[in-house]
Amino acid sequence: MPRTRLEPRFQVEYLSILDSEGNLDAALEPDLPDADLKRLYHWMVLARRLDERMVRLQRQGRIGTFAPIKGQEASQLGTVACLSPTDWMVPSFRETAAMIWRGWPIEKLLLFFSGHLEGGQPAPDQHDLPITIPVATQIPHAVGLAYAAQYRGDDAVVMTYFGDGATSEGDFHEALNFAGVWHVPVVFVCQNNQWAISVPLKKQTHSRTIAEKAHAYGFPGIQVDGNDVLAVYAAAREAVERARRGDGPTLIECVTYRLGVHTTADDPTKYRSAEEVAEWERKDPLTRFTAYLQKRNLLEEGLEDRVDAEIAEAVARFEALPPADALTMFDHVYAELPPHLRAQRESLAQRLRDGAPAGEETRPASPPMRGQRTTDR
Amino acid sequence: MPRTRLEPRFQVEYLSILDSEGNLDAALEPDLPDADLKRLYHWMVLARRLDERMVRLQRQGRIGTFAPIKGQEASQLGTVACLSPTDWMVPSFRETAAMIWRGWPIEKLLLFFSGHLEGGQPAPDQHDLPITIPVATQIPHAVGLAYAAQYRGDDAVVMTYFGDGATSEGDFHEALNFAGVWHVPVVFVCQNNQWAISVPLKKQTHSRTIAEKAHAYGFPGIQVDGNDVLAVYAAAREAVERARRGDGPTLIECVTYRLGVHTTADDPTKYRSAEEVAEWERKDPLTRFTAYLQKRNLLEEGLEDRVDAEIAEAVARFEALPPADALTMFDHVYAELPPHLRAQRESLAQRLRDGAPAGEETRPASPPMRGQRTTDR
Amino acid sequence: MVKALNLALRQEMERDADVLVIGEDVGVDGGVFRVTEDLHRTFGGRRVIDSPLAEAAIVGTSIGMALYGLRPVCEIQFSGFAFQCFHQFENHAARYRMRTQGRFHVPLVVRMPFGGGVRALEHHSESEEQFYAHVPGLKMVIPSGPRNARALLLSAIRDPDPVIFFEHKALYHASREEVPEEPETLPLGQAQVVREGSAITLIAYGAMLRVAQEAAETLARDDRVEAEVIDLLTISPLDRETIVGSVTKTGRAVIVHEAPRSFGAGAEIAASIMEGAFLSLEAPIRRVAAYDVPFVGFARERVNVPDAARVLAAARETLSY
Amino acid sequence: MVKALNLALRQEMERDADVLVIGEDVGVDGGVFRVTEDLHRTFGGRRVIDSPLAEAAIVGTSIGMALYGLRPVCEIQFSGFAFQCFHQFENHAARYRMRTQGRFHVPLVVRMPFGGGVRALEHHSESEEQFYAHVPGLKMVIPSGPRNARALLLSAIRDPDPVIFFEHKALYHASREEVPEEPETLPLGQAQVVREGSAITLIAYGAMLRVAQEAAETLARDDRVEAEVIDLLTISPLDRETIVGSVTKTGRAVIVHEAPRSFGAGAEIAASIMEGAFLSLEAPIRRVAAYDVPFVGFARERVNVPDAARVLAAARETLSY
Ligand SMILES: Cc1ncc(C[n+]2csc(CCOP(=O)(O)OP(=O)(O)O)c2C)c(N)n1
Ligand SMILES: Cc1ncc(C[n+]2csc(CCOP(=O)(O)OP(=O)(O)O)c2C)c(N)n1
Ligand SMILES: [Mg+2]
Ligand SMILES: [Mg+2]
Repeated sequence: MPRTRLEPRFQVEYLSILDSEGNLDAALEPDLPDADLKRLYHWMVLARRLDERMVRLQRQGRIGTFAPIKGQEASQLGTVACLSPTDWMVPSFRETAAMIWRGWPIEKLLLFFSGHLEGGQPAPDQHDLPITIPVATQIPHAVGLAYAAQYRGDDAVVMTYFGDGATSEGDFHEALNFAGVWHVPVVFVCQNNQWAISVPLKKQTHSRTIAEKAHAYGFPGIQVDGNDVLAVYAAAREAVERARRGDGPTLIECVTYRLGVHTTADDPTKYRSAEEVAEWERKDPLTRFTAYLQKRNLLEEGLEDRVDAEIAEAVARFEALPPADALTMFDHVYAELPPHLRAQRESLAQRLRDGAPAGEETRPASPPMRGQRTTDR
Repeated sequence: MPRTRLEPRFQVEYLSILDSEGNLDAALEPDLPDADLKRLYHWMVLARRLDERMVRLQRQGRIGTFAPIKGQEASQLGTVACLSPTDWMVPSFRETAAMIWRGWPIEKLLLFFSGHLEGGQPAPDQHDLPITIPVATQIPHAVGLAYAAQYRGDDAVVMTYFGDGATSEGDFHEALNFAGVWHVPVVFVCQNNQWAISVPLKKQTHSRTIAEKAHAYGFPGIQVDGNDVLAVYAAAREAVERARRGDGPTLIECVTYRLGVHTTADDPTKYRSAEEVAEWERKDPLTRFTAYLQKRNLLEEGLEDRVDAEIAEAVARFEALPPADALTMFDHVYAELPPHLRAQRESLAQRLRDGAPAGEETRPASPPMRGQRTTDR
Repeated sequence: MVKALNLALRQEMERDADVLVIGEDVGVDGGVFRVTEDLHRTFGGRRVIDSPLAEAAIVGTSIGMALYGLRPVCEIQFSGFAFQCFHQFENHAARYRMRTQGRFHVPLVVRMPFGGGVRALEHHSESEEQFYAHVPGLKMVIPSGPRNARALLLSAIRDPDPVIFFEHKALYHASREEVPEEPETLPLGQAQVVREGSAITLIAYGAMLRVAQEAAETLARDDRVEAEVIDLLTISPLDRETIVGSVTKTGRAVIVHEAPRSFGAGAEIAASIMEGAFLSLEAPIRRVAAYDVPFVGFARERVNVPDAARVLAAARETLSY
Repeated sequence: MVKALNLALRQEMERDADVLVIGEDVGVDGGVFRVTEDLHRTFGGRRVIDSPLAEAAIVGTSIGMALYGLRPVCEIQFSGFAFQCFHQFENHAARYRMRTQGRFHVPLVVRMPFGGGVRALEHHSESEEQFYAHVPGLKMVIPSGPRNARALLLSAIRDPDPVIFFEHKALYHASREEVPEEPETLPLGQAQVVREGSAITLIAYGAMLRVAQEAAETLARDDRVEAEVIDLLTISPLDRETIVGSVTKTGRAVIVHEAPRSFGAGAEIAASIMEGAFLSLEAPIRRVAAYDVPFVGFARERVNVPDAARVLAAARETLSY
């Protein structure tokens, strides 16, 4: 056998069900009860309105920098909707839609983005990890959770989120390789929104698709229209079932677009054209899904208003919260407070008794994730 | 376009020219002048005999732990032979054959493995990096060298070596991804010798081949019979020419086998069977190449003796070298000696004047790379 | 300070074709803090490289370029993400000169924004200088203002050895100062006495210098006590001569840094003073630093990052010891 | 010490089904130093995991397991390769408790062989404890012999927080001692006075303890001076009470470690003594450590790693100060 071709074990597929005009490939339409479709839509609208509201709150200096999700609602909700509460969700820093679906109270997200660690605390019964900021570093945690679930014999699937840029990090590679060798129940969701801050996909990797990177680890990858919630849902359900069956990991590449800023400290006009954005606005996942539900007569009156009210109440609850108690910073370093921290806690307590300012200065600085604005605006 | 298959951009090929009986696929036989074939053979024999000699030296406590190459001579020489002196060679820790081909004096290797940094010093005109011990960490250096060569407009190709285990490290992934995006003249040579110490390939990655991992980075990968020096040479020449033409990187997977211990501190009987080793001994690259040259009448009388003499002289030169001068440890920390190091150097000088023992204790401990033996033998 | 750093990069790139810039978003975008603004336009994408998102490869490939003879200036977007490439610093950047006995060296500069007080999220507010200071073969530099930032960056780029260059986020725009057009350098490894005094020595660097100076001004105004203030500028190699010289004169010292107190840079400074000025010491050397806790969230950051009041309190206790 | 560590692992795995072992070559091969010998045979490949060659994923996936409620014990084959996973320690292992305000914590142990004097190659001879000691949220433990190694490893596994556990290569086989069959623990964060004395305090850990003890014996024999010797056992959180208490009594101290001197753990110990026992100090605290150079090659290692002669010299200078 001199120079022979080795047949590939996998092929890369591209899945799309609902095109940008809302036209349907009926053959592939997932059999979702009307109630579920309405539910999905409700959360898509909520996610969109919340995102817009948060941008305003940030501009008003009422919360700090955060990473908007506008345009990525279908990628997040189509995938997370396939999980049960006992499954695990491991987000990065741009999963507002997935997080609220998983039960994170809106006011907690607002707390988080205004510098309160309390905002990062999942509920006791919640199987979610908190927001992770270092790109790709959460992916091995997801694989470890999946290994532990399998080890304990629990029927749990782990789903983790990351971006196109994250695929360049060593942690992405190492984690997916472990997942392939261990054959654990994990679903990797890459939201390929075309940009890593100012770096376009073509500068990020020379691979034609992100989906095919899965083959390097011996499991399937699929590329799906990430603005098509039905396609995303179908692909994710397939992957979650595969994982639950014990047939191992899947990498899902959701081809989508970040319609907004990278973070509220970012200025995208520096690196991408209005035309490009406009073109993707025509592919907006929300308009598309609306058109589809319209045809199926599943749109509900006054949904926006109800959603806005829901958000307004959360914002009110958030702003009614008491200021941070500085002394609690020592409570969660270790299970028990070692002597040097006891002493440091005492000296801080003394400083506060002596009138040291506990809270933050109320200047409207707007900080990083992406950061130049912190200091010149 | 609902659910469509994306045609793969690359396919994985397997290349083999000379089988284990020395039978040839004449169609693929590279047109190598007799002189070059003889030269290759000379170095293969030298590498084999040197390796065996070094194991004996280590057992006698005359050098420290090192990583033998027995069985991997064809993978190393078939690839390195495609480089010109102005090209760059970036080794890991198991490239004795490639290193001596590139002009590393044998006594320097011996010095290195007896704990003298002098052994890691390339000659002024030598375009080689020294041995790198942390697995995969040298791969990004190779990519950076290739970028620099391209940036300067120099006609240089970079070749870097690593093992199957190295492909699991984040640095492997990040470096190959950069190389794909930058399209730089680099050839990645993976010596897949089936084992990473005690970890077999199937526990290392679930990917069917290592070669196909290249596709995740958008460049070709090829799998070759790493014990077939002609096939290795053909694949490497193709890759080096591609790089020199400006057509970017290649990943070459040499399927070979470590016939000896991982390092002289390793005991392979703990993790692999005598049968497996015996089976691979039948595929020995040296016997195979010998048979081929035999048929072509290119074997030279007394080569072994000449090679052994060459080695003996180098060992003699090595053992005649003066003991290490402890004070030089301060010479190469920075270009200039900062005050605190000047003071430390002076205090060491004083200690030595006061009779502190400069050299190492002469106990025959045999240390890691792989290390348990250091302390119990 | 942003403009001063940008000026240093631009002038060095004009002067030396081997200098190039690499990092995440340093090109078209001009860097998330705008330090590399417009360099891409002037020098093009091959010299101002928008890299993929991978710190270890940014530093690892830059080491390769430096070994080849180029002078790469990397940007790690935030110092909190530099642990991803720490092995490339410790395993290689710091060691190639030694490993090859001088045949190769690594003329590399790695710029990183660090420090808190800018209402930033986790990993965007920490101070990690100590980790680099403990690695022989690396140099660790932290400017305190536009002019010395520009001069030190010039020196760092021209230095034949790897330099970790920390830029404090709070100084990027807050700190303004005249910077001469013609290139200036400052020697690495030398601290500066920025305020003369005889009663006590306050030692700081980065954004803490301003804090120390404020405390010194209050001491002069309210306590009629003249404090000497030292701006370290280079953390490692540490300029023990200047520090010890000052404390030998004053007999008292307070060290200020933003990093957690325990096992921090302040410990080395204190130990070095004790070794060098033992008989002159009138009081224990005090360290004013962050508490030994992980990131506390910016809602609580203000009580954790040292301020003038804390330095003042420590100084007064030291003075009345 | 190898057998003692193996015993601790075996007994904890028998006691608690949530304890598992993961690392490179820890399974079939029993670890390159044989610390996990036979565990694979007893507990199988799902509990004793031969991982792929990737430190960040070994620690990263272990963090995930720990968050789930398991108690993974990782082995990093040599401490010199742990910078590859340092970001997982600093970004995550040390922070999840804080980040989630106690909802999650990381009961993780990471074992690593460290230290020199075993004629090993580069990255196989270094001492990196300082890097871990400076990370709030981590604990840094270094036993000095078989019995305390076994007891401390037991405590580390049962500890709810992440523990970095350094095992000195030179002690693996050289150091022999009776280890009782029934489980023993030792509290983390507590140093031990292993030799009582009133004239000077010698502070050491790991393989340097033996060196300090030798020096103490010589002092007693030749100088008629009784040195107190402290075995730190836990580097962080540092047991300042024991250290300061001793030096308050003796007034003199010498600290010994293998890591490079500058910005090393010795600096924190010295600074803490100075803060806690200032008025008792009769002489400057001395540090005996490796020089501030990268790996020197084992042909030169002997003059770099502290030995009894250097400790003795430092102690005598301190005593005659
Ligand atoms: C390890 C690390 N390096 C750098 C950063 C700074 N940073 C935050 S988001 C981002 C881009 C991420 O791109 P991508 O993975 O595509 O996710 P997206 O922001 O597009 O959702 C960068 C570079 C970080 N958070 N972590
Ligand atoms: C980063 C790192 N981790 C662990 C080690 C210890 N180690 C040395 S060689 C080796 C196995 C390498 O396997 P492979 O890459 O297949 O190369 P081979 O030894 O088979 O030539 C290991 C784990 C190391 N040197 N570097
Ligand atoms: Mg993106
Ligand atoms: Mg191998």
